[in-house]
Formats: sequence, C-alpha cells, structure tokens
Amino acid sequence: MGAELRIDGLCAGYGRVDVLRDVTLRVDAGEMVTLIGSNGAGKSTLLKAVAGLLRPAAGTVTLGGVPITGMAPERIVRQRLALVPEGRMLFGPLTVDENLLIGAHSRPARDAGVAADLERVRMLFPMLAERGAQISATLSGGEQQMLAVGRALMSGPEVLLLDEPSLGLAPRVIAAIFEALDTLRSEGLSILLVEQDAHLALRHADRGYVMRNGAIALEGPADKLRDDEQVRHAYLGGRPETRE
Amino acid sequence: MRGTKVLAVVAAVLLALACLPVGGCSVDGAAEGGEGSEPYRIGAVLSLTGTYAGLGIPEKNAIELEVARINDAGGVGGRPIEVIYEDDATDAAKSQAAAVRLIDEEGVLAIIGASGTGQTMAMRADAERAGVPIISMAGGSVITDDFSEWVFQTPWPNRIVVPFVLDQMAAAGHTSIGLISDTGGYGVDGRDYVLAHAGEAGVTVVADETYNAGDTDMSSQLTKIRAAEPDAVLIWAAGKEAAIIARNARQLNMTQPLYGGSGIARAEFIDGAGEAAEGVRLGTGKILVPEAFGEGTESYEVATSFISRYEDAYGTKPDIFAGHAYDAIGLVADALGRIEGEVTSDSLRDALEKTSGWVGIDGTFTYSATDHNGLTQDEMVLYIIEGGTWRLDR
Amino acid sequence: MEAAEFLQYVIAGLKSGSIYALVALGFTVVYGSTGIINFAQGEFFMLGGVLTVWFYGLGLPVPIAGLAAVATTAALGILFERFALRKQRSAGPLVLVIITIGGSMVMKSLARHLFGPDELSLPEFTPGPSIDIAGAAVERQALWVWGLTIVAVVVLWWLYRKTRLGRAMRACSISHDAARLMGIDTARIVMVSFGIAAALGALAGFAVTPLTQTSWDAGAAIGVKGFAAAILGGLGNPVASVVGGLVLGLLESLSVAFISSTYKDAISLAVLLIVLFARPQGLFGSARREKV
Amino acid sequence: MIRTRLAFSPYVAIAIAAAAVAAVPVLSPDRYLLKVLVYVGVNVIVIAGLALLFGHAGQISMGHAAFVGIGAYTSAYCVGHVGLPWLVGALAGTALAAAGGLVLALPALRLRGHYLAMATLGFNEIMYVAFREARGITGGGDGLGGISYPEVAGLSIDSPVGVYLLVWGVALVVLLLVANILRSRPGRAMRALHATENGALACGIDTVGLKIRTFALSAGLAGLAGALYAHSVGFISPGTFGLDQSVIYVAIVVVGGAGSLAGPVLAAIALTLLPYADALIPGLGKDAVALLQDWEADIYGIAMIAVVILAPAGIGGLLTRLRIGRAGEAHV
Amino acid sequence: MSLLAVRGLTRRFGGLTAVDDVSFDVHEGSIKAVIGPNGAGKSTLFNLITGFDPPDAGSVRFDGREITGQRADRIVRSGLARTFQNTELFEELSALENVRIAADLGVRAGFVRSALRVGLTAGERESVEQARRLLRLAGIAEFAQARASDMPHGTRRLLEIARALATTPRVMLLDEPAAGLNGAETRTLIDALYRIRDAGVTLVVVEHDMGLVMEIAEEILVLDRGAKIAEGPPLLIQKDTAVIEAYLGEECADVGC
Repeated sequence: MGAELRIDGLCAGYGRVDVLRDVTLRVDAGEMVTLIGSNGAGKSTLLKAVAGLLRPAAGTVTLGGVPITGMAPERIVRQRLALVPEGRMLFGPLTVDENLLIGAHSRPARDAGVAADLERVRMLFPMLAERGAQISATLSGGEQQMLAVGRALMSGPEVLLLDEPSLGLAPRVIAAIFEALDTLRSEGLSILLVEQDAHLALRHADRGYVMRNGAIALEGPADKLRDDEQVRHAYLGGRPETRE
Repeated sequence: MRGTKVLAVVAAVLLALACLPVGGCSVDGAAEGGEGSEPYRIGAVLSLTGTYAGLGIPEKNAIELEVARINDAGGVGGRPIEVIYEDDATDAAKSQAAAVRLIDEEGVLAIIGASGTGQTMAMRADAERAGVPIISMAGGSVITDDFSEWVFQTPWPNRIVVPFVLDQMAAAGHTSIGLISDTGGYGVDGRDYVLAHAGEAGVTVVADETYNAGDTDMSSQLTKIRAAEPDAVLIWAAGKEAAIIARNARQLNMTQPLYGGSGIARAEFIDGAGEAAEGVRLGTGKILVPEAFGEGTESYEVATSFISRYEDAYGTKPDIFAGHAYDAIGLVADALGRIEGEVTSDSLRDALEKTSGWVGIDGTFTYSATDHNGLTQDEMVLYIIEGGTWRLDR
Repeated sequence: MEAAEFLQYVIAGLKSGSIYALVALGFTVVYGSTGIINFAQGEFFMLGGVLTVWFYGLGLPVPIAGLAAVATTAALGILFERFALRKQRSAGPLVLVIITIGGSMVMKSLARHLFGPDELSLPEFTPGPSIDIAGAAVERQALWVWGLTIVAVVVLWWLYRKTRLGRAMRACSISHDAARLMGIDTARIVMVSFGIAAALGALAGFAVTPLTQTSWDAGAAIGVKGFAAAILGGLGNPVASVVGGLVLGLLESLSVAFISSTYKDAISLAVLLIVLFARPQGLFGSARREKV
Repeated sequence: MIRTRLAFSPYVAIAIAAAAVAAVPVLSPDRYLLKVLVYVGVNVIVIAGLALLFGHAGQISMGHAAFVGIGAYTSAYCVGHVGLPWLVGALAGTALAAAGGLVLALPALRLRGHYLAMATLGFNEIMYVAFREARGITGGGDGLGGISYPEVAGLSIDSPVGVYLLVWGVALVVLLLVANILRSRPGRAMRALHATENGALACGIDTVGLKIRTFALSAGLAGLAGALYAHSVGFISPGTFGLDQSVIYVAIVVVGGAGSLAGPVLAAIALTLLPYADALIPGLGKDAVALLQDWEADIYGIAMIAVVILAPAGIGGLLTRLRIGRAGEAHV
Repeated sequence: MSLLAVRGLTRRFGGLTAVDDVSFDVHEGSIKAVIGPNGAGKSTLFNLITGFDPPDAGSVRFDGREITGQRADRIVRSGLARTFQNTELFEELSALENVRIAADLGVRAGFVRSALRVGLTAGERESVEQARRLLRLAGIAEFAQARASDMPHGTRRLLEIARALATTPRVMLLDEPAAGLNGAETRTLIDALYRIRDAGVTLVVVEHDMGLVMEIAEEILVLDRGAKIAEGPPLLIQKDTAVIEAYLGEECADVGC
C-alpha cells in the first residue's frame, strides 16, 4: 500500500526568504524516514512544499512516479499523500468523529474503504472510538495528536508526512503515538517523519536525514546517525562544522 | 512624498474642469434669441429616482401630458412651453445644484418642484437670490408657512388636511384618538398639526407613536395604542409602511376605525394593505373620485378630462401626485397667459400671485400676497376604502 | 401591563427578530467561509421579495414563485461570487468588501429599472383572521415567517452537521489551509456559501413580503439590522446569529413598549454598542482572529 | 536631489493648485459648476481626514457622515440661534465633532475590523436619530433652511465665487496640513501602526494615544467640512448625514488607495463629480443627461468595482506606479 | 549589578503553563542567550518582559524600577528594546523610514506642530542622520531607500535590529536574530552584535543557531516546557545532561520505547 516519494533539488521559501536550498531526499515504499534538525532548519517548510501548501521555487516532487510539484493541496491529497501538519491544525470546534469524516473528504462519498479505514483508525487509537462525540478542542494534547494522525489516515494515504508529532507531549503519550507509527509502517505505509527529538525519531526510523540551514547536512541509516557526533553538533553547536 | 502629490493632481483636474465649460458657454449664448415662437423655458426638479421616485414619475408623466396638450393647442399666446427636467434622486444637495443649473444655464422662467419638502426647501435660497419662482409639488406645511414671495405650492399642506380629518373624526364621535406617524418630514409635520389642533377639533390624543421608514412591523406601536383604548386610530404616514400599519391593526383584532390623510391616498396602500384597507377612511382632494367635485361643474370636467387623457397615455389612473403636477404646470401656463408686457421671472411671479379662481385638480386656486397655497378645506373630502377602491364616505 | 399585552410585544419582537435572524445567518455563512462582511446581503433580501412578486405576476402560485425567487437569488449570489469576487481574493478583504458595496448599489438600481419604483405586494400565504394565543393575536403570516425561519435553521443545521458539504464548510470556516489538506476545494465552498447566504436572505424577503410589501430599496435597512444582529451574537457562529436576531427584534419591540417608539432604533443600537464595548467579540463569540 | 524634491514639492504643488482653484471662476463664472465644485471641496476635506484615519492609521470609521452632520448642525445653530460669528460657529462645529470622535474613540478603538465598523456604524445611526429628533436645533426631518452665508471679518461671503473660493481655500490648507502631518512624526507613526501594531509598539509609539488623537482629528476635519457645507449650501437635512454617505466615504478611500492622500482626494473629486457629469460636459444632450441620471447608481457601483478590480491598491497605487515609472525614465 | 532582574515570572494559557516561575538576571554590558527546544516558552518570556503580554505572576525590574505589566511602548521608551521572531517591519516603507520611525522618539512633534511646520525641523534632520548612522552600524546602509519588503531576509533581520537601536535602548532583546540566515549572513550578524555590545547595549538573545549562541553568549539560560532547567556559561551548558536530553530526547528506557 505504500508508495515511493522522491524529492529532487527542491527550493522554496516565503516571499524573498529562501528557506529550502536544493533539498533531495527519498522515501522508499513502506519505509519510515526521519528528517531531523534544529529549529528553523526548514523541516516544516519542506513538508509544506511537498503537501502543496507552499509553492516550490524549483525542484520536483514525485509520488509513486507521478509528478505532484506545485499541485494544489486538495489535489495532492487525492494522489494519496497526507500531511499531519505542525500544530495539528485540527478543526477544534468540531467533534472527533467529524474531524475523522472530514479527513475522508478527498474520497468519493460512497467509498467503502472509508468505513474500513475508520475502523482501522479506531483500532489504532481506541481513544478515538470512545471520544467520538467529544469536541476535539477539549481533548488533551496527546489525544489531539492521535486525532490528527487518524484524520490524515482517513484519506487513505500511501505516503504519510508527520510534522513534529511529539511536540509538547508527555513521554508516555509520545510512546503510544510512535507505537502506532511502527504499526502503520509494518502495514506497509511510507512515512516521512519530521522530528526535533532526534534520538526518539532515529530509534523508530529506517533511515534519517539531518537538515541544517535549509539543506541536507547528513544522511544515513538511522542507527548509524544515532551515534554520529555530528548530529549533536547540528543541534548544540560547539566547534565549527567540518563538513562546511 | 506621495501625500503632497495630491496638490499637483488636484490642480490639473481643476484646470481641466475649468476649461470645459468655457467651450460650452457659446452653446448657451446661441439659444437666447428672442423671437415670437421661442418657447417659454420652465425647469422641473423631480425625484425620478431615490426614495420619492414613486412621486416623481407620475409627476413627470402629468407634466409631459399637459405640456403636449398646451403646445398642440398653439401654446401660450403663440409660444410653446418647453420643460427641462432634472432628477434630484431624492437628494437635497442635488435638487439645489439642479436649480442652479436650470436658472443659470437653461435660463428658465420658473421651476416646478421639487417632489419632496426637503428638496424644495433646499432650492429656495438660490431661487430667491436669482428671483425665479418655484412651484412646489410637495405637501410640507413649511413650504408656505415659512413664507417666501418666490415659493408657491400646489398640494394641500397638512395645515389644511389635518384639521379637516380631525373635524371628520370628531363629527363621527371619535373623541379620543391614537396617533401613529412616520418620522419622515410628512409624518412629523402632520403629527405637529394633529397635536396642535386636536383640542380645537374636540378630540384627545391618547396615544402618540412613531415608526421609521424601512420598519417591517408596527404591531408593538399598535399594541401600545390599543392599550390606551382610543375610539379611532389616525395614521399620518407616507410610504409603503402605512399599509403594514393597517395590516397589523387588523391582525391585532383592533376594532377601532382607521383614519388617514393624503399620505395613504395611493393605490399602493390599497394593494399593500389588501383586506385590511377595507373600511379605512382618509381625507384628501377630490381627484380620487371626480364625482366629488359635483357632476357638471367645471372642476368635474377638468378632472375627468385629465383622468381620461392620463389613462389613455399611460394606462393607469392618475394619482394625487399627478394631480399636483397638473396644477403646477397649469398654474404656470395660466399665469404666463395673463402677463402683459415682457415675460420675465419677475412678471411671472407677480402673475402667479394674482391667480384667482383657477380650476385645477387639487382644487380651485386663489393665490395672494400672503397665501401661496391658495387652497382651503373646501377642497377636501372624506373617502372610505371599499371593495378595493375609494368611495365617498356617507 | 397585562400579560397578554406583554406577550403581544414579545410576539412582535420575535416576528421582526426572526427576519433579522435569517439575514444575520446570511452574513454569518459568508463571513465563516471568507472572513468578509457582504454588504450586498440586504439586497438578497430585497431580491427575494421582488422576484417572488414578479414570478407571481407571471402566474406562478405563491409557493412556486417563492421557490423560484429563492433559487434565482441563490444563483445570482453564486454568479456574484464567481465573477466579481473570486479573482480578487488575493487582494485582501477590504477590496472584497468594497466590491460587495458596489454590487449592492448595482443590484438595487437594476431592481428599480426592472421592477419599477413603487412598492410591490404579495398575497398572504394563508389569508384569514389572526390566531389567538393566550390573549395575544398572531398573524397567520407570522406563523409562516417563523415556520420558514425554523425550516431554514433546521435545514442549515442539518446541512452543517450531517452532510459532507456542511462539514467541509465548517472545516473551511476554521482553517482554509487545514481544509485544503483534507482535499476540500475551498474556492467552491466560498461560492456555495454565497449561494446559501443569498438563499437565506431571499427566503426572508419572500416570507415577509405579504406582511410588509417590498420594493427595490427594501434591502439597506434590513441589511443594517442583520449585520447588527450578526455582530450582537458574535460573527461567524450561526446559532449566535439567530439568537442575535431575536434579541435585536425583542429589544426594539420592548423599547417601544417601555420607552419610546421614536428612539427604538437608537436604543437597540446603543445597547449593541454597550455590549460590544463590554464584550468586543459579541454575546456568544469567542475571541477569534480578525481578518481585516 | 531627492531631499530637495521632498522639501519643495508640497509648496510648489499647493501654489499650482491654488492657481488652478483661482483660475476656475475667472475662466468660467458658471454657478452650477461652482456649486458642484463646492460639494467636491467639502468632500475633499472629509476624505483628507478619513484618509488619515483609515488609509494611514488603518482604523475604519463607518460613521464619518455623522461627524460631518455634527459640524454642520453645530455651526448652523451657533450662527443662526446663538448669533455667534461664522468663524466661531465653524470652529465650534469642528471642535464638537472632534470631541464626538474622542468620546467614540475611547471605547470603540478597543474593537477591531468588523466590530469597529459596526460600532461606528451604530454611532452614525444613533446620530441620525438625534439629528431627526432634536428639532429645536436641527429642524428635524424636513431640514434646516435659511442658514446664513459664511462671514469673515464682517464681510459676508455670499457670492457663488466667494463660497467656492472659501471652501477650496480651506480644502487646500487642510490638504497642506494633512500632508505635513503625514510627512512628520505622527504620520510616520500612523503608517507604522497600520503596518504592524507590534512593530509600532517596539518603536515606542503610544499606539492607543495615537489612535485616539487621529480619530479625533479626523472627526474634527469632518466637522469642519460640515460647517462649510451648511453655510455654503444654506440648507441641511439628516438625509445628507446618513449611513449610506459614510459607506461612500469609506469606498472613496479604498478606491483612492489606502496609504495614499493623493489617491483618495482624486477619488473624492471623481466620485463626487460623477452624478454631476453634466456640469462638466455642457454640450451633453438632454436625453443623455436623463439616461445618465437614471443609471447613475449603476455607473457608480460598477465604477467602484472596476477600480478596485483593475487597481486593488487604488488610484494611489496607480500614482505610485506612475511615479516609479517616471523615476525610472529619469535615471536613463 | 543586575540591569534586568526577572523574578518568578509565570504565564498560563488555558491549561498550559507557557512560562513557569522563571527567574534570572542580566548584567549590564553582557550578552545573555536564552535557548530551549520548540515550545519551551522563550518567545512568551520575551513578550512578558517587554509588555506585549501580561504575566500571571512574577516581576520584572529594569535598572531597579518595577516595569511589570507596563504598556509595551512605555517599556521601550524606558530603554528596553526588542526584535521579533517573525520580523515586524513596516513592509511598505523604506529601510530608512523604518529606522527613522523609531528614531522619532527623540523628535518633539505632535499633530499641531507637525501640521504647521515648514520643511524639516532640526530634530527631524537629526533623526534622519541618526537613522543613517544606525543603518551603517548594522552594515546595511546601501539599502536605505529600499522598501523593507523588497530586502533580502538577512538584511531585514539587521534592519529590525537597527530599528530597535534607534530607540536608544540600554537593553535589547533579540528573538531569533539568526533564523533563516545563511553562514555569511550569520557572520555579519555576529559582528554587528559585538559592535552593539561594545557600544554599551546589553543583549539578551533567543537563538537556535547554537554556533552563534556558543560563540557570543557569556551566559546561557535554558528553558524546557516553560521552566528554567539550566543557567551558566556555554561550556557547562553543552555538557549539561538535562540540556542534552531536552534537545536530543531522553534515552528513555523507563517508558518502554
């Protein structure tokens, strides 16, 4: 069910501010890849550019071989790529169930898969089944994050992008969410995970990229990156980087 | 700086404006030759659009009809009448500018208008200064109460209509009345006269309510009136809201008879109020039922002739506003015909003031140096609405 | 004051109030999806009445004429959005608001050209004497006004709560970006909102015309009242708009009863101002980020 | 070179404008045109104030017609009933309108966007009722007539040319003062406030005080315009100061372009003249005039829509572009 | 002596405590950095100190005077300037005008005086000169006539710093001045910050670019989830396990991941 995501030479920014500089990365079908890096490195911008919220200035994005560069977000989601955005962007005044149903908006009204996916999401996060009628803004942070992931899954994606799902959450909740991500990956979904918590992300991912200043600074298998001194430098600085 | 750029541009625009009319002057100059067949130029400032469009349009119709008739019959003393129309869009500032334009650029002898009281008052100062008479078709008492030697009026002002209606109410035994009036010029003026003359007529105003143009429901005001238990309710209002009052009164099961004045003497009131209009009494001029003039009288002939010609031309019966306009142009034509010597705005004004016993639609006019309305309560009759039309009461 | 008399004031207030509520709902629906105040909303009300009279004049029965008028007005609302507003969305809310002001001038003036300057009448849906409720008289047409208001509110509620489109509209009013990520075509939603707003305004115009008559210039006054009601409730919340409309109608009616009919508009607006100064986001609004 | 242009252009421009203003009656003593230009001049003053408040400081007012009305009625009352000299009456009108602005601004400026629009709109409606009902002062719905002509130093300005010159004289002085304010610290602070309130605060600008002062000044200018209107037209009625007029004022500023003074002033001139097109084109046939009058509202509405669609930054934006274009040529 | 003294500062949003009982001092003439992961409450802390957001508890003393809860513009005028994480420039205005608006603090000109003036006043000429001087100090003099919105990102950051300097502050709070800057731009920024410090302005910097922080800061304050978790010189902070965990994530065997 997963598809391959390729990003080639992507440049993007806001107005005159260039944030992404020639970013190339790929997520193979069924793979979980993490993109780590300190604040302001451009990770969220990359996800926005891929999902269509931001128009790339240059470069290409292909999904399962189909080019989606510069497409409107409402069309990209129909190509089976879903984004769990930074800050979750839930429809706060709406109930949990309504959020989930809106998540399936991109699919035909009578798509039988919707009901099946709803079941799957509720299995993944049983809380969502219990709290179906609750106004989503009243959920705890962790529950909101689960809902955001569940909502994205309702579009039936082949590639899932997540922007800092651990942000501001308690460790126990983070563990539950990452457990769910592991399950999804084991079911074959391709996942691109943006995280600030490098250790956490690298423990779960197959491969990782380290971003700094809008460009990819390092890449490699997750377990190798975990032990790399340079990753620490990317975060906490210290000596000037050798790679520059 | 961008801000100061304005000044240069303003200058350029003003210069452009200044140059344009210069070219136009010669056009005006050519029109002022003085041959015998040269038309008398009369201005008309009407509300053809805006709130009073419902007044201005029948007024224009009537004027066009009468001017054609007069000119077809050879004009006045061999000279045709030419009317130059201006639309004030029911805006006092526009009526004033229009008056100035008519006086200065068209060189009119007199101005017929405006349709509304406020618009008439706005034209006054410039007309007085230029010495051009105004014949207003608006009913505000202020137009002739606040006397100006240059301003005449054709409709019956509230000064005449209100006491008539109050007398009729008293005569019918309604000594305590509830009043509902609009907050526009007509309603406020009428309300003043009702409150001032009630005692004289022997009636007491036990409830006094108002509403605004555009209101969609007057049942609160009527509930308050109902609680005061008057013998009858007097509606002093113009515009479509008057019909709502009649409807609301009926819906509230109010048993008191309803009275009104010229403001509700419109077919639209009957259409709008529907069933609720039945039994409403109103005091106004005689044009609604020309038999009121008395068959065979000159007034009757004038009215029936006008009604049939108007119907032929426009397919509907003339309303009271058409009547006001008929009188305005008729009075001017009559005065022009009586002028001996040079026809100027001055001599036209003097001739208008000497109008005596001229038979029109609103009544028989006799102007004087102190009365520029020229009508009396004798021109009033009381109607009752029955079967969707007006009938003479009693 | 007797109970029956008081009830009569309440009924009068609820009658005007439900019309304000319908118009306010129109403001709210458009505001929700676009963040702008549609100054042409009052003209939709006018068109509803005027077009009904026109269709009725063609020989259609009143209900069909009303339906046709509501549909035509909705179509005009959609066309207005599609051709006058959509391309300008990036220019900012102020420009859009000015376009709606210009649009309202044109709609009003065109209505005068097409339907004449005089007031137009429509027969009551079910003529007959008024109905007695605890000593207070209620017009049959008022029942229709309430009935249609309730139907409109219920349909709108059903649409918002139970349908795919409604969910998309609500999503859109919370965040355009998040809605687009869900695959919602926000441009289409905005267009639909204009259609719904126009239909709501037209429905109010249709329902009330037998009571009040209508004319080409009937939109401005009701537009102000509807805007006031929407603000009073708190912009962007449909329930609050309905409550705002009813409260405004009651305020006016009770001002007549206890203070003065002359100052009823001034009183109700003064109350509105006091509410705003005390609660800048309206009675029920939450402090939402403004787009202007 | 830029510095010299900055320093001299307003005075050169005002000299040219004054010459143009003076030239109009010499070239054409057309009273109708002068009368129409008086309306234009009055609106230019109102718009100068609203451009300051709305265009530059970013605070919307849908109640400016009410301030014009306050100025008009106050001045007419002071001169007509109290017997004060015109100059004192006009100043009283200006001051009372400014005070009204201050009183409204204190609570209203806590509001933003649509809520501020509603509050000022409500104020306009309330003042409209007051104008209608305070009949002892305002003459009620029928209006107040017979207002005396302006009088300066015992000299009655009662000729059309005199009134025209007075109104435009005041208008040019107002434009100069407003342009000066915009070029000075308060004007820069307004633009800063409009651009980002946080940024303005970070520059130490007392944004609350600035908003209130600007509101009062803007209302005062509207009041001044009202005082001029009352005495040059001689007749005022509540209808002139209604909500629809306030909406038109806001529309004029948007059509003219927020953040510009020249744009709104040009828009005020163009949109005030539009209904009086026959004042400008004397040869226009009567049928054409009638047609124009009949379709005036449509033309007005479409013109408004067309301008904002074709030039979302308004006329001011076009002027800026022109200027940039010119500057570009100059460099070549 | 402590120029800026923050004591027990707390701010809650709903259930979330964004700033939790934070105390620290800033000494005159020093450069202090505030760091912490996303959502640690750094920007909120700045907003509380500078009057853009009212604290729920705690106090801020500046040069011995209580400034807690004062209006933002008054705090600026008392000598405490700031910049913003997302630059809050006057986009339509030129760089010179941006700085001049802040320099206007020294110009005495209300509405009346401004309306009646002829040409530039002496005070204004001075403020223009000061603005030019500050643009030079920030190294962006060549952009004086460019519209802020047309300027490259890096120079916009420097422009905002120049603008803050124009209010003649004694303390300047910079919120992520290096965000979005490339290596060369960061270098320019660091040089500018040293010049500013040497000119006698005390600096407090929120920053994510650790290279910059470690280089310029004399002392670092670390926040995590609203609370202070560490404070000290850079070399100690880099080795602090609490800090490393906050940034890189805990080696959390205890929660079973």
